[in-house]
This record gives sequence, structure tokens and C-alpha cells, in this order.
Amino acid sequence: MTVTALLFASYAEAFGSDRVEITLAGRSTVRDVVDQLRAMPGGATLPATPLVAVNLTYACADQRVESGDEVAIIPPVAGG
Amino acid sequence: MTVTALLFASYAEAFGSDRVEITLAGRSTVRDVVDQLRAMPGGATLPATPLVAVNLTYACADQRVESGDEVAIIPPVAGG
Amino acid sequence: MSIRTAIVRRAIEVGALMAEVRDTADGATVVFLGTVREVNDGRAVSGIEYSAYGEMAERELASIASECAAAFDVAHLVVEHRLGALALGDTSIAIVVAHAHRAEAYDASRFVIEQVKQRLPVWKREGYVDGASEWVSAGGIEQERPVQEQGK
Amino acid sequence: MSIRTAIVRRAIEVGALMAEVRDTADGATVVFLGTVREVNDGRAVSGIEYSAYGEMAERELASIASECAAAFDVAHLVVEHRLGALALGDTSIAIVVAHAHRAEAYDASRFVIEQVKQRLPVWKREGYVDGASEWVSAGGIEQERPVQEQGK
Repeated sequence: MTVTALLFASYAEAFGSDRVEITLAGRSTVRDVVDQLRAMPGGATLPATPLVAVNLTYACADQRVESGDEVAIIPPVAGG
Repeated sequence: MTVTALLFASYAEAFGSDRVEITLAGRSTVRDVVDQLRAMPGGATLPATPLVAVNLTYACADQRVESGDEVAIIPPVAGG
Repeated sequence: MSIRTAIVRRAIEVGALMAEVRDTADGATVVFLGTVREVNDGRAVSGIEYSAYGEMAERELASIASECAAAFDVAHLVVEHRLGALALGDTSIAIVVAHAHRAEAYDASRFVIEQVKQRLPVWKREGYVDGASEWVSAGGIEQERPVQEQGK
Repeated sequence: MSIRTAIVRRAIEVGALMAEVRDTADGATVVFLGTVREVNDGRAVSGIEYSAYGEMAERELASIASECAAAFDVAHLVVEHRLGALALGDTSIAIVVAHAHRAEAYDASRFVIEQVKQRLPVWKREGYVDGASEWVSAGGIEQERPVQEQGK
């Protein structure tokens, strides 16, 4: 299955892209998405357990992902 | 000696005046001023130890007053 | 350094006060407005007449601002308190604080309003829709303390 | 009930927001403004570029407002957060709360800004007078965590 990883701010700069398609086995989790991203060029900037949102809601590393999910990797926020 | 007692808000209404001249013996205190006021018509509305300011600064009951002082009897405040 | 306080008898122009304190050294501005509420203690209010021991109120308000500036390292603060007849929704007090950081801006703002409520020699006579009016204090309608309870 | 939040790409009109929440049921209004400071961590700032995960930021900001309304019994609240290129002194966020009582108005305002700082998926790239720029996070310049410390 495939999910879409969204990258922002410093992470998008490191990857040279704000969107990466990730192909996974079934029964995959947020952690699997992050691990794949970290193995990619630019992935060294990602912490092992970054803040992640799945389909616009914050998610933990163990959360299962489904085909077509939007998995956003959230750099340290700086709103306000 | 004489001091000027200033009355405000509900106290001024009770006394029918916002200013009363008080004649005192020497070595008098804020408490003496208040006691005289309380003995006057309308004085029953004054508590025994109201908030008092002497010459624009809050004062305690034991503070000495001097001739010509402005002794303000401050009803419960309601600013803001 | 821009610290200013005033007791006024005209409408408070909040926008002007905000412009007055604004400074690019500051990252946070906190504005507090006190306004006349339509209901108090369950009674329908028509307006409030604010009065003061004017000369002392000016001094106390200036003191409060100085204490605030010292306690919270505030360089940009303006406070205006209005007197006279205020209608529903009118602003009776505006406190505008700007500070490098938000925590101090909030704390300074809160300090000023709490000190004003405790110390400023200002009184209000609340008018009600039914035609009555009462002197009110921070604790609600002022209770006259019976003389016999005062031990004198 | 008037609770509104928005992520905007234009200047924030604070006066309009204050008019929007104003209600004669309320005796206290607290306004918080976050503005671009000229100095951060000792560096002379020229401006800040705010970006966001827009769709999620809108949802989170709305959630924060709902939680605030429930926690502090707030009926009148508006929050706008600006994105894009902001100059020194520009307002990045405005939070306007009106409440019957001041304690709740202050607490509600503080709640919103603290939640925004923790949760809102918004980032800022600070530009400096010397021409450099950096991604900054709430804790200062973002530190990249070396991979070898992560045990993977």
C-alpha cells in the first residue's frame, strides 16, 4: 500500500520536497513511515520519533496507517 | 486645630456633604477624626475603622493628624 | 520607557492607547478592557456613574503603574480610567502592556487591574432599568455595617 | 455564542476583532497580540516568514477555541493567526476574549496562546539584518538531533 508523507519547514528543505510517496507492507504503523523517511536522502534531519499527524490529527508512533493516508511529519512548531 | 474631612459616594450622601471641618485637640489621630464624624448626623453609616487617606496617602487609624490636613474617608472602592 | 496613566472624563480610545505602547522591542501586547455589563447580581443595569477622589486616584494609578513597571520589567504601559456617566458596553478602564515576552505581559496586566480594584479611590453608582440605583463595591452592593457590631 | 478562528494571509485588524466579540453581557475583554520583535536570541531580526500545514492548523485552532470555550465558559472569542512574510512590529496572532468576569477572560486568553505555542502546526523562518535566516522553534533555534543519539 502507499501513503503520502508531508514534509514542512526544515524537513521539507532537507528532503528537497514537501511530499513523498511511501510504499509499505500491510499492517504498517506511523513508525514504519518515519523509518523509511529517515533512510532516504535528507532523512538524517528527522528525529526517530518526530511529531506526526495522520489525516490532520496528531498520532502516536504505534498508530496503524491505511492506504491513502496523509502522514504529516511535524517539525517543532513555532506558532503564535 | 482644624482638619478637613472629605466624604465620597455613599458617605457624602449620608452626611449630605462632601466636606466637613473638624476641630480637634492637639496630638489627635485619624481615629479621633473618624470618631467625631461618627457622632455627627449621618455618621452611623461610617464603620469604626474605615479606609482613610491623609493628604492623598492611605493612613492607619493611629496616624497623627496635623492642622490643615485633608483627611479623606474612603468608602469601599469600586474602580476598574 | 513609556509609562502613562490618566483619569479621564471622556471615551477611552483603545486603538490610540495600543498605538502608544507599540514598540518593535516587544513581542507581546496584552490589553484589558473593563466594560459596563447589562446585568449585575441579577439586576438589569442601565448605566454606571463613576466618581473618584480625583487627585488621589491620579496618584494611586501612577503608583500602581510604577510598581508594575518595577515588578515585571515593563517599559511600555498605559492605563486610563474613565469617570462620569457610562452606558452599557462603555469602557471604564483600559490597560495596555507591551513586553518582550508574553508571561510578563499577562502578569503585569493582571497586576494592574487587581491593584486598581483594591486601591483606586473610585466609586460607582449603578443605575437599573427599573429606575433604582445603588452604590456598588467590588464585593457587590455595599453593606452598611451596623454600628452596634463595631464595639464602640 | 460567537467563537471564530482563522488562519489568514493578510494583516490582522485588531479593532475589527474587538468589535466582533464585544457584547454587553461581558464586563471584561482581554486582547493578546503577538508581534514580530526586532531582536531574538541577541540577533537583529529583519522579518519572519510564517508557514503552516494550513488545513491542519485551521482544525487545531478551531479545536483550541472549542476547548477554551468549554473550559472557561467563554461565549465570545475570536482568534486569527497570520501566515506569510511579516515585518517588524506586524501582528502574527490576535486573541480576543470577552467574558462576564476578568479572571476567566485572562485565563482563557492565556490558555489559547499556550495551546497555540504547543500544538499549532505553524513554523517560522526568521530573517536577520545580516542576511541570514533560520528556522526557529519555541525553544529557540531548532537543534538538529544527531542520528547516532537516537538509538536506531
